[in-house]
Amino acid sequence: MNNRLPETSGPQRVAWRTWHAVFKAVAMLIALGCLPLAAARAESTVSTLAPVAAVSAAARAPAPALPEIRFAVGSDTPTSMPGNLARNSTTDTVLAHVVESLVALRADMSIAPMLADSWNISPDGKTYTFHLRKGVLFHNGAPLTSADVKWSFDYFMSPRAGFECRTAFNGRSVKVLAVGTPDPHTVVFKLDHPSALFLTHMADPRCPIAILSPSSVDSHGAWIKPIGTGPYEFTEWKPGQYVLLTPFAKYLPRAEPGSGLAGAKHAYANLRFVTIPDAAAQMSALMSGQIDGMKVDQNDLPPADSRWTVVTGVGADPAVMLMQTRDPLLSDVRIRRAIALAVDLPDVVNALSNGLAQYNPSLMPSANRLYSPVEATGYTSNLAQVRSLLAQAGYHGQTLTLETNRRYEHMYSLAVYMQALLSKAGINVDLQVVEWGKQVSDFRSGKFQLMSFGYTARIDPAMMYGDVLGNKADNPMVQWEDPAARELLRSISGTVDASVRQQAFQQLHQMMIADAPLLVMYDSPDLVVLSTRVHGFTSWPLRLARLFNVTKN
Amino acid sequence: MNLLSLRRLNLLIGSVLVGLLVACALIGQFFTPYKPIDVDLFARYAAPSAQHWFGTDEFGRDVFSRIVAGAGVSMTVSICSVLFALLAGTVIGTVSGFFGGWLDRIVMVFIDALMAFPGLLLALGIMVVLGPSKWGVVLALGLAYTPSVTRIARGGALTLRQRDFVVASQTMGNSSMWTLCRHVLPNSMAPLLVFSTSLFGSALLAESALSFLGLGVPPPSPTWGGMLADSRTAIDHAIWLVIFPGASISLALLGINLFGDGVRDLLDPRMKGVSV
Amino acid sequence: MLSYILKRLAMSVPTVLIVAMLVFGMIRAIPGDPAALMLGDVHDPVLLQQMRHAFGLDQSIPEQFLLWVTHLLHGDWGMSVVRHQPVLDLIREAFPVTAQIVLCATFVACVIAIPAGLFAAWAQNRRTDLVIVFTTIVLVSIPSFWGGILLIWLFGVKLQWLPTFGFQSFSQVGWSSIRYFILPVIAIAMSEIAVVTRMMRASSIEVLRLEYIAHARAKGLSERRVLLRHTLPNAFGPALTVIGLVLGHLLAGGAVIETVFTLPGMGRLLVESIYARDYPVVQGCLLVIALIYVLINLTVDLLYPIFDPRLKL
Amino acid sequence: MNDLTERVRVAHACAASPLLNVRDLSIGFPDAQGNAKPVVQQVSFQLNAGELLAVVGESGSGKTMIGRALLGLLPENARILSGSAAFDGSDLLASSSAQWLNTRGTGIGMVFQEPMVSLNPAFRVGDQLTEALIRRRAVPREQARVQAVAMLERVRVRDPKACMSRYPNEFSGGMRQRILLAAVMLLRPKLLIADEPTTALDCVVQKEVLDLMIALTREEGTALIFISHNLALVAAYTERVLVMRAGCVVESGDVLSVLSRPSHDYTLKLLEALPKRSVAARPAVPPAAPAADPVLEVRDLAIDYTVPGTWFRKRSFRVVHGTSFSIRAGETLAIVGESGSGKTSVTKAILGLVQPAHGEVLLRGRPFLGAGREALQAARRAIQIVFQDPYSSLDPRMRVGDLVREGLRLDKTLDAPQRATRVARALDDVGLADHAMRYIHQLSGGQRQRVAIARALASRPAVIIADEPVSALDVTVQKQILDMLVSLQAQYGFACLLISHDLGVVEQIAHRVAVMVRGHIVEEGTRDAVFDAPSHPYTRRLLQAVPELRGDRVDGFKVLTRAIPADRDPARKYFDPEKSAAHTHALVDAGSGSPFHRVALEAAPA
Repeated sequence: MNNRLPETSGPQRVAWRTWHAVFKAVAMLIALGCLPLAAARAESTVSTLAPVAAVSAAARAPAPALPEIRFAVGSDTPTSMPGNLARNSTTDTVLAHVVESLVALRADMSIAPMLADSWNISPDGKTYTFHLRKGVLFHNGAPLTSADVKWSFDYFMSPRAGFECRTAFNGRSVKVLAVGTPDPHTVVFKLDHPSALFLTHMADPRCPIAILSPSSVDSHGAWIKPIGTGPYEFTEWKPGQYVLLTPFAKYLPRAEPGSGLAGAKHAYANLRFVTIPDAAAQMSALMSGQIDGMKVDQNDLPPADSRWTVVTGVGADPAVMLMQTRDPLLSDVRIRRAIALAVDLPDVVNALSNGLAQYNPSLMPSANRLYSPVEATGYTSNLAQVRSLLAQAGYHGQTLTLETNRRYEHMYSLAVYMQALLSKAGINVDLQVVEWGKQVSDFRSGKFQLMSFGYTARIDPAMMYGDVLGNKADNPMVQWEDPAARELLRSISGTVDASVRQQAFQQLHQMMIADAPLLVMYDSPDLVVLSTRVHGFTSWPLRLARLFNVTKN
Repeated sequence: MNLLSLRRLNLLIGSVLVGLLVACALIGQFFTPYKPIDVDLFARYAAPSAQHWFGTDEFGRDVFSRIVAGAGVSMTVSICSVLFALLAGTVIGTVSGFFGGWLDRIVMVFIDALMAFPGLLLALGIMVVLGPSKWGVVLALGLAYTPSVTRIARGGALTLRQRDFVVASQTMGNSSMWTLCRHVLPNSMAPLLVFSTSLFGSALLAESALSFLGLGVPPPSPTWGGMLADSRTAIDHAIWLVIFPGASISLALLGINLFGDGVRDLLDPRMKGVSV
Repeated sequence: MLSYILKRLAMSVPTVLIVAMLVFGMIRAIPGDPAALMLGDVHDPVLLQQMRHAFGLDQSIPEQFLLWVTHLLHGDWGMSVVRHQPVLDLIREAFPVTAQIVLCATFVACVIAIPAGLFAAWAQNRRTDLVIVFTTIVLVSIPSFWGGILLIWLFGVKLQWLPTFGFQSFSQVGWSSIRYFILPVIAIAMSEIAVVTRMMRASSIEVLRLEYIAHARAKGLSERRVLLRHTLPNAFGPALTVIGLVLGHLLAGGAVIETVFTLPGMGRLLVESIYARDYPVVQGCLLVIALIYVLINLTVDLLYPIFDPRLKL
Repeated sequence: MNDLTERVRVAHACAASPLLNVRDLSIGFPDAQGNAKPVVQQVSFQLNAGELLAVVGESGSGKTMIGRALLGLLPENARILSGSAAFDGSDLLASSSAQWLNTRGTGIGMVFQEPMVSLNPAFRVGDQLTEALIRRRAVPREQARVQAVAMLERVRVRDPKACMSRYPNEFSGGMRQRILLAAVMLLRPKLLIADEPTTALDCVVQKEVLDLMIALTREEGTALIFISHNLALVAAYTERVLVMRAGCVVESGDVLSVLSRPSHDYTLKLLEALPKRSVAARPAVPPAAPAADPVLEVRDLAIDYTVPGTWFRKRSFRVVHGTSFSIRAGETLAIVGESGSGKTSVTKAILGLVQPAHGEVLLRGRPFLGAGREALQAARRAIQIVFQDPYSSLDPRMRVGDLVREGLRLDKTLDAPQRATRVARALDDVGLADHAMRYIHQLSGGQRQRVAIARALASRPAVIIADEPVSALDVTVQKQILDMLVSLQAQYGFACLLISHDLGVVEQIAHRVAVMVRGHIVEEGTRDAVFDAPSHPYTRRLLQAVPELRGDRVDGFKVLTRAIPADRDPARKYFDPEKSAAHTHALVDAGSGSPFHRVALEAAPA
């Protein structure tokens, strides 16, 4: 009989009554709790996903017979002007459907006719005469004439327009002296010296010399919107949400079959490029059928499913392991060759890309038409030779640091494999994972020993070799300082003949394999996930999703 | 099961877990079945088996060895950052609380600013400026926790300043600095020690969170947070990569919290009444 | 009351200013700038210079700071360097996501934690109290991001009840957006419940020892009334401070939780813009976080006298 | 009103059986090994309706436990070991929680000691008053408010209507106890237990509250159990008394007989320990020559306190107005005043802890406050202070020997061995010779105060300031400390400035007395002059408030209120600090014949 505070039996009954009341309140509150709060935020316009209601409403209004293909892009295009300073990959993708240049790139990255049926180059290689196609109309119905070509070129060359690749045409690569228009259907470009890359630069998807109608700008010369000659019109642009392209009825597709950005381009559906910043959000949108396609990289491939397929293709962005040739240890070519021979590279590439990519030791993408078996010959691991090379070089276990980042998973995976396997082969390597911003600044200043890196695609091998070859004193970003190789590259800067260029590239490749300034691993594959309702989509190396010639049932 | 033995049970479980953690941290890496960074191309994503008790990860590395090795890294990072924060916070807090005046106001404004400053940017800034290293994380976490320690030390100093024995020491002619060191600091240690056990737990958590965002102790040295972050992509086909690192973090935290609670009850005068 | 608020805001100006300067200096101290990052491996010094000029990076840091502050005062938060959208739009999109999740989680946590803490204190040192104390210790020990991943695995992957990706706000898909709420709210609420319960239990034990509780009991009031009418208001003060702290921390964007649940909230926006060296966005986010911190502290201090009239404003 | 008469009639009807009959009550706490250590042993007593019983004993005697047991509010781990308590026909100790709910409040009410926390700070006074009425007596809300206002008027609370809507923290200690009393009495309990209701109040306020409590219980016919440690105070108010020591009842009976012929020697010890003026023991004037120049002199000292005002301006208001006094070696000046009268601020100013607004303090004729660090350090060694709270004034981390030695650290004239002997000597002086290695949490309150005094003595100061030195101690311990202080002063001849609100202590050891009200000294003079012939109205009210204990072991003790002679010159306009705006006053000879006796009169406007 103790009457402690309070009675033991009493409190239990009291306790349950209290708990009972509280739980009743809790259950009711949870159900309502979040909603009023969420409702209070109702006005928030989280536009990560184009509002379903709004989309269907817009589609219903003009009630065209055409279906609509919705493609997800990571970030919205900051500008509607091709090749502008502020451009990003979405700009290139969208405008590739709207504007055309005189020439265009095929899938094997060769140059094909587009607005110019044919062109001839003067013997000294300094004059290009283009013969324009007949009957081509701008989106505003005006016919294409040589005056429009001259106007477009002059507009892009004016500093006010902010054209990113202006330097390619006013001196760094080649200088255009004059643009002549002898008659409405011929245009003549005069260059200061012959350049094999003039046409390539003109067709570069990053900053094409797009042929635009002067009505693309207002009276003061300020940019309005692109009035081009492409299969699609630039219909509607809601910044941060989507870009809507509708087919240009009076478009005249070319006769040749479609290849890359060249050939016949048919517009079978409306195109809506929807901005969804978050990769996982894109995936959930695809799963729920709100989008029809998206780009994906090799590390987060979605599980196989009947609702979508993964279209894979060879890429053109070489994944490499750089070696700082000015580093005291790595300046010795024997050490570099030992590193190249220490690891079974094809095996690593296969593990890294889950079998989606092949080992490609050359800076030239395997998809390029000049690619030959010579380019395909790389290094085959040979541990005995590695030991002898290391002995000759007097290597006694010093540690090399291999820099990588976590932002791009494939670079990180490459680094982890190389570090482990090199250490196994007797070359001590330490992994140093830094933040992507710092790795870029280290790359641009050359402050590293080994680095797992990836170059963005260059449309012509000469451009890639141009960026890799050079003198480190005045440009720390170059990797290979062989004067002979630079002289060989400069020798073909003027020649247009494919066989001469191929022969030069083969020689360059063999010199690079011998000097081993860097190890090229593979071209990271181009992967696009598409819903099964979409047909006719093909992959190509330059990572621009081409949605013409594509139907949706 | 009356109260006393239950409270002691908490302390017992706590010290066992903390003991295990410390053992792993100190001597663990010498007894792991595999070297933590050994890559095995042919045993990728292997399920837990006799060979690999906790299975292997994306690169075929043994998860169990990495957890044992990871304990060392996580422990050193947490202990050092807590000590850093304890040292800096106590000195700044006690001095500014005791002397007050404009010094106190300035310190408080900075403390407020640091509290409003997300630890994230601090961590990234330090990590990148100093280069990725354990000590970068220690400095980042230390700085992130200094404000809260300073606040508690300052609070302690403020209340102690009014206590008669501090006033008596001043009226005896002792200098303020002597009074501070001889009387104020020893008496404000107890609450700080109790707070640091809870701080230790959150430091372990923060280190895991940082390496989760790729800012923590850089790979390849294994940390639990890093392993958990990597495991996210393997949810549907290698769940053991998620379970084991997460479980080890939770068990370590559970140990530290139980141990911390036990220590606090010992130090708490009110508990003395119940003579634990 | 108003003068108190104005005084508090005036006092918090130096704090926000210091945060702004710290942020401004630190983000620029980190190697790599947006222009170089956007160019990546392309070597074009002329273009680099053009870009740096366009982003205003070629001026000295103090000049840039003054420029930024003057623009700020005119309400112009600047343009995102990478996304070319006004910073204010980005924040206005990201903040509601974080706010919805965090406020729901805090609400749920309080609704559960406060009665639990109160009851644990009341039934101190008896079976139910020890059960509550042990569960809170276990909950506090489970990292919220591990809890999040396990939730995704259980409900998302295995049972397929809830979506594991993406986030659709209430305004977009109406009530079905609850599906995206449940998992993150549970993950955040788990650790919050533990913290608030422990604090509530400690302060309730403190209050239950005071004489006015004995006095209330001496008046013959029922235990429930003593608990709800006399103990709760006085014990809620300290718990309110803790809730304020936790709320401030989470509203600053639990970057980790948002990464786990791929929520496009403030945390993710901050982390990604730090990685992309998107200076204006980073500065904008951190300014908002500092303001949140100040506002929450102010609200907590304003609410406090309701529970403790001794503190006159 | 008929309800009242009816209740009194019922009370007398059952006079045969007592209202409360406690039989062999024992209460114990489990120690570490789990067996119960008794705190209350075999206590029995009876109480009839409307009767007033006092339970007296020192701290730790178990008196509070009895009160709490009767209401079922024992602490968590306390156990009722045996005994029963019949109240109103049923056994209290066996009641279920439901039975407890209906006896508490309406059957037995309780008033507690600490006024600051006895009312819920988060609720308006009105709500707390009417809460019990509405929930227990189901009185409609409006009528409950009317009854509450009526009760507030009866307990003489100023402006009861406004008071209903204000919060407890806006009231003084005395006012809160009145409100608490009103709250309990509103339920008209049959028995009221008052557990040291006025210990924390000043003596003037204490008298008002006690008078009020007794009057209310008489009117309502409520029985009262008055638990206290102050025998003199209790004797003046109750009819029967129970003296307790270490859990047992050593003596019980009606007050007059217990006082005049105490049967148990503990009661005798208790009575003798109460401070009283024994003319022989303390000469009115100190042995040192009266004309010697004063050791410590305070001239026109004024102190301001600043309070943070709105925005960034600070509001400051004067706490101590121009005060002057001086103390000679071997002499004890006592400053008497209620809490908040500024007496502690004076000591802070003397020690240089607070910057005085104006005025100066001289040690042996030389000012030291503004005279640089060395002068201040030297002065601080010559003036030592003993604080009120023994638990807070000593560093818990240090041993007793180190505590005393710390005082000598800066005294360059002594080398190490001399310091050691000085410390041993000081500890021996206070009777703690063998406690040097102990920590203070191992000592009792009285022993800690001795350590504080030893620390003060060690550096042979010229002046010792004793700020309420014994008010935190039990009566018997108080006596030992005061006697020790007197003998040490005679031995070392230091001047002593005593700060106290307890007139008994002042009467026992002070040579001269200064009465302070709101920062002004209103009366000053030798102890005998001020105690025998008080002239300022405030001093007179102060003396009447404290019942005086007279008599001795031989012919028994009597407690009576002091006989105050009529005011000789009622025409004089005495200076009243509350009302006077001018704050100027002049200390004029009080005309009571003693040379130093002066009183403050309204000064002629300058």
